[in-house]
Amino acid sequence: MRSDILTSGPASSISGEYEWFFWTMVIVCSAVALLIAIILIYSMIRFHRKRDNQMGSQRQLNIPLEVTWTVVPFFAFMGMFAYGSKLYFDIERPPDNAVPIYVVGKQWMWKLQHPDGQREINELHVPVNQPVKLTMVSQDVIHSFFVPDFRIKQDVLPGRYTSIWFEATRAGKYHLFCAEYCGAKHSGMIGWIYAMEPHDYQAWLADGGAEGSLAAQGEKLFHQYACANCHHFDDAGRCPNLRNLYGRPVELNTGDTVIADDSYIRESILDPRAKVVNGYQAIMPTFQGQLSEEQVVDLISFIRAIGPRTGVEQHSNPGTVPKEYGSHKGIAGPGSSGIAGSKPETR
Amino acid sequence: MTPTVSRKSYALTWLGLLGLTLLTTLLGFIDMGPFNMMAAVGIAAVKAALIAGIFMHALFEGKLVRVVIAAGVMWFLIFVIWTAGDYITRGWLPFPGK
Amino acid sequence: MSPEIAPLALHEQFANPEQQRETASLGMWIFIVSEMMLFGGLFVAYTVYRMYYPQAFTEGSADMDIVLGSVNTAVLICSSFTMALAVHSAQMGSRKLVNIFLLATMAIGCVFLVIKFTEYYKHYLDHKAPGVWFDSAAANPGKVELFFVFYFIMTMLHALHMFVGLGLLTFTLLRNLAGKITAEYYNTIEVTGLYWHFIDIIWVFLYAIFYIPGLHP
Amino acid sequence: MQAATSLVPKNYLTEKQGILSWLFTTDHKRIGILYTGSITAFFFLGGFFALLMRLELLTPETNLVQAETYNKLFTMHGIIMVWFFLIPSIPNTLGNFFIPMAIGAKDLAFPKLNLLSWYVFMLGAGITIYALCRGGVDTGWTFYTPFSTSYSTTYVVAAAIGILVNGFSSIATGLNFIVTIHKMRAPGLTWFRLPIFCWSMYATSMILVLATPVLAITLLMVAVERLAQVGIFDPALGGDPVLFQHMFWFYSHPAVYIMVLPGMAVVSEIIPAFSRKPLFGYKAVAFSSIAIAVLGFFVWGHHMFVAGTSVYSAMTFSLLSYFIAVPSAIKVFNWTATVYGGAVSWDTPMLYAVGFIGLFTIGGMTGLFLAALGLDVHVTDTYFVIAHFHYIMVGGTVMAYLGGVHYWWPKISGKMYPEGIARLSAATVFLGFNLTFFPQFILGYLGMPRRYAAYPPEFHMLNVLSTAGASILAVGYVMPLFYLLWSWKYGPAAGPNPWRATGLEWKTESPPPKHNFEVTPVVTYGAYDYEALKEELQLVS
Repeated sequence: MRSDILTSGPASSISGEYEWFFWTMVIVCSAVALLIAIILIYSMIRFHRKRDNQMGSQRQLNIPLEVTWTVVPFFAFMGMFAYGSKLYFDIERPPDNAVPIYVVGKQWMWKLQHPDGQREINELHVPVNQPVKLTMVSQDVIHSFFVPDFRIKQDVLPGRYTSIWFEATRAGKYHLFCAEYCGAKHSGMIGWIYAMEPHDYQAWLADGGAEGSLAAQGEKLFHQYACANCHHFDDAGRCPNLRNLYGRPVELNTGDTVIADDSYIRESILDPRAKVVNGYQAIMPTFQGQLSEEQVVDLISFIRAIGPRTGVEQHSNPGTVPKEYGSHKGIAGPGSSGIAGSKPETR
Repeated sequence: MTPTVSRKSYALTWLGLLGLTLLTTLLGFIDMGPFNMMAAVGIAAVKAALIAGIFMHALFEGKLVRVVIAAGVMWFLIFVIWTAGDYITRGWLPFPGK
Repeated sequence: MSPEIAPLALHEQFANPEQQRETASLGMWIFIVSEMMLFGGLFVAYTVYRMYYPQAFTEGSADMDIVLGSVNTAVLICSSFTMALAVHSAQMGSRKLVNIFLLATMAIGCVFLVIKFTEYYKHYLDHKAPGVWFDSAAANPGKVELFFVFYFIMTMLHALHMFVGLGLLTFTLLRNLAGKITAEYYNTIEVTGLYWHFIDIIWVFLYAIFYIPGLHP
Repeated sequence: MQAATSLVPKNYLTEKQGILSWLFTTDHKRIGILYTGSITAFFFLGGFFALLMRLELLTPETNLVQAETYNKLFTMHGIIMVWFFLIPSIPNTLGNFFIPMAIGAKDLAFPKLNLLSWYVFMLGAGITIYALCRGGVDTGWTFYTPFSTSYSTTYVVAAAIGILVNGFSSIATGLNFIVTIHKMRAPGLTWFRLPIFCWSMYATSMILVLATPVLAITLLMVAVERLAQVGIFDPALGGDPVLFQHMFWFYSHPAVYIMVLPGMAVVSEIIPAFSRKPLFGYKAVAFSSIAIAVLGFFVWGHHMFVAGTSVYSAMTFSLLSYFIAVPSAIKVFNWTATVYGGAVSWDTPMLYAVGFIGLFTIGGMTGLFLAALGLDVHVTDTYFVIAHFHYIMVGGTVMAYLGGVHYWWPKISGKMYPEGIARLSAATVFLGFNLTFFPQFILGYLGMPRRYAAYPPEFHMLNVLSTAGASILAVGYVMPLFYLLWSWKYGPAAGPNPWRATGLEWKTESPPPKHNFEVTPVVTYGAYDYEALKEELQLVS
């Protein structure tokens, strides 16, 4: 990782763009800093005091000069802001064909789950040139998923999903760090990301001891926790029909419409009364404390699997529906990032 | 030392404050949706202005004191607007979880 | 120097009494602004959680006793009124009236605190005090408890300021009895008045955000 | 005894003797010295923790101290340096001492409140030292929840209360300065004749009064959450940890301006004095101090770009963070323009001031990296951020503090410090500082996260360099302690105005009498008007 970033090219799709911006800023800022240093040192030497009672020139105001070194930096900074925001959009916006991987951060280890069942601790094997979207949640304190080579970092919050994506462009073994202080073994909560050529990846997949995809796990839980009793797969039952739900807008009893994405489903499992579907009673009990984060992820994968055949996963904005101000993004507990999780029943 | 405010204006302000308290309470019983909170806080702000202006002589102090009071109110508003602004604008742009 | 014409207590660093009076009231106003930001932090947290859990906060507010709340607000407004009259009497120079109004302000302030603590006790009795004592039949107890957490923190901080205010009032009363407060030099009572009125302003907002939301269904 | 006192000159030091005269003084000069003593002790305590951390980081493994102890080290280093050294360092020492003298007043507006501020500071310090002795805190000086409220098993409540109490001492000082600068200026001293030292101290006091209460209430909520087991910030009980970050950084970003503005204040005094030239663009520098204080309250979100806040709010905070970079740039350009064309002396204060400009420029420019949304994602929470804020705090404020102490030492003690060794210590500090913190920029770019007790072996060499630098820096900091105290006793007497500077404080004797001026001066000239004072200072243009 040390010097090869400059020699063998960027490791992820956005780190190339990142390097350009970073080094341009370094050059521009060093030039200005050097200019100031030169003027300072030159003045210290050239205008060194000869006599003890010597006085300097008394020029103390030059309005045009003041205006220039106010306006010029301002526009330079606006340029930095604009390009910084553009780069941020590229870093934060996952492409639609990204493979969904679920990450659960726990005090001092990372648990990663592939859609087709592989569960890894502190390691992630991904194919090269394939965008990967990580949906992350923490079981205890705030962690932060940080892969320096891919130039990505995202805090992992307890209580709601946050997500980040990357596309490895160069095979290799890259550091994974926890970047938000999380306790005694914060410096031990590290791991590796293996970006592998497709054939290596297939070899790894073959011997990966996956005991059935996440969706299969989810289906087992769906029956084990008696979700099936209420959620029949027809519109007759007392509970909303979950087939073809994933990624679709859902009408709430407050009149707002939210997208049924990961966060909405997780919140509806752990805190059902936060968002009640229009036309249904709020009778679903909370599963907070009974389901672990991994089990919630399995259930979500199951609901995703019985979702629309197209499988196009929409994010928290409906995109198609024109975005009037606040009309359908309920301020109270917005779907994509409301505060989920209420007090466990057993006090 | 002539008193800055006459006893009569104090009495009027006192009655005004009691009246506004009654008004807030009565308005509270009517369900106006989001306007309830706005009305309650709005009337409270009017009462606060009355107390500060008359009881605390803010209207009769120098310009400096009024700037200090305005700064206090503005800084609280900065804090509320930027913090609540973060929560309101979540989900507006197509970034999951942001 | 008989106590009647108390020596003009002009501290050595001031040039004239007018400068000293302005300095004292400016100093207290700046302290009041810092107190506004202190309570401001709590109001911001309350606003954010109210945006997140409107039903839970309305449910919590419905458990509040509106009668005691509004009576308490009226009580505090009356104590503000008597405080204003006390400052007015100091400006007029009638020390006896100042004593009467100061005692009235303190008495009404104590009435407020008594009502306040009966409310706390009532909440404690029906398990609404947050923490270990809290359990509520509400659908989402965690968030209703959050309402009561803010209610207790903000009103107890306000009550603490009331106690400090009562201390200040006692100090002012003693100075008045000692003849230190005259028509020319009445900084002490003016500064105490500013502080006491500010506590009333804070309660006005607390009343608006805690008692009013729960009134309508 | 009577005969002896008539020989000893009457000044604020010899006015009254004995420990009680110091513990119950209301003289702003003595309270300034009391504060100097307290914060110097805390500076070396915090510095000791920093040295232990750098020694631990000498090797990739945790072999000097365990990870838990390392966490407590960086937490206590942070808490002590931020609240018990940096924030009080220039306002409560040099500010207390020189604001009344610079505006020609006898004392601050509320002398008793000033003494109360020192006692409240010591009370807060006592409570925090109690927390330290009972095992220290391991939450980081940022106290992020839910770790600090539900998972940390250390004395978080004691530390939170200690800092809360310390906060009230800051509010008292801020309040005192604002009222003093408004109400107690000498006749003829209009706002635009005030030295920039007072402008920047005024801006600092605005932040002190407006931001510190929010810290107090946030830490109070953390303490309540720990004691009463309620879920204000803990998501398992319905709270939101990101709200804590909003409330904490609403205070803590203005707090970093509380720390750097006084540094700018001192530099704006030293540069004109040692260039024998009025400060270039006086109004621009004055208003940029106020602009920094006001804009400082709009930018706190740039600490939370990856914390999960909305993209809109992140962009707003990034834009406003760039707005606040403009006044800092204006100041740096104006200082440089002041040095150009002056009669520049290379005395120690000037070395520290020029060092400040250089290091503050690097610190400020790396801030531009952190304000850019895209760049921040990679470099936040890494050693890049550590280097950024140490360049501004240590490279900026501490150098300005040392510069200020040397600049006003003749006025405080009446004695001159030894110039030769002072320049040597300034050079050592400059060299040691750069060797400590510049490698950390590279470490941050390469991705070494902050607060790591152990790190991958490829970061080893840069950490060794940084530790080497830290030891040199330590030597550089210890030297002034010795030669300044030595000069207090044995240094040559310094006249009222050894630097021939233009401030009002140089018009009275060194050390000054109790009420600063025999007769309150009348000001008829501008802030750094050498032309008007040419004869008085026997200067030849």
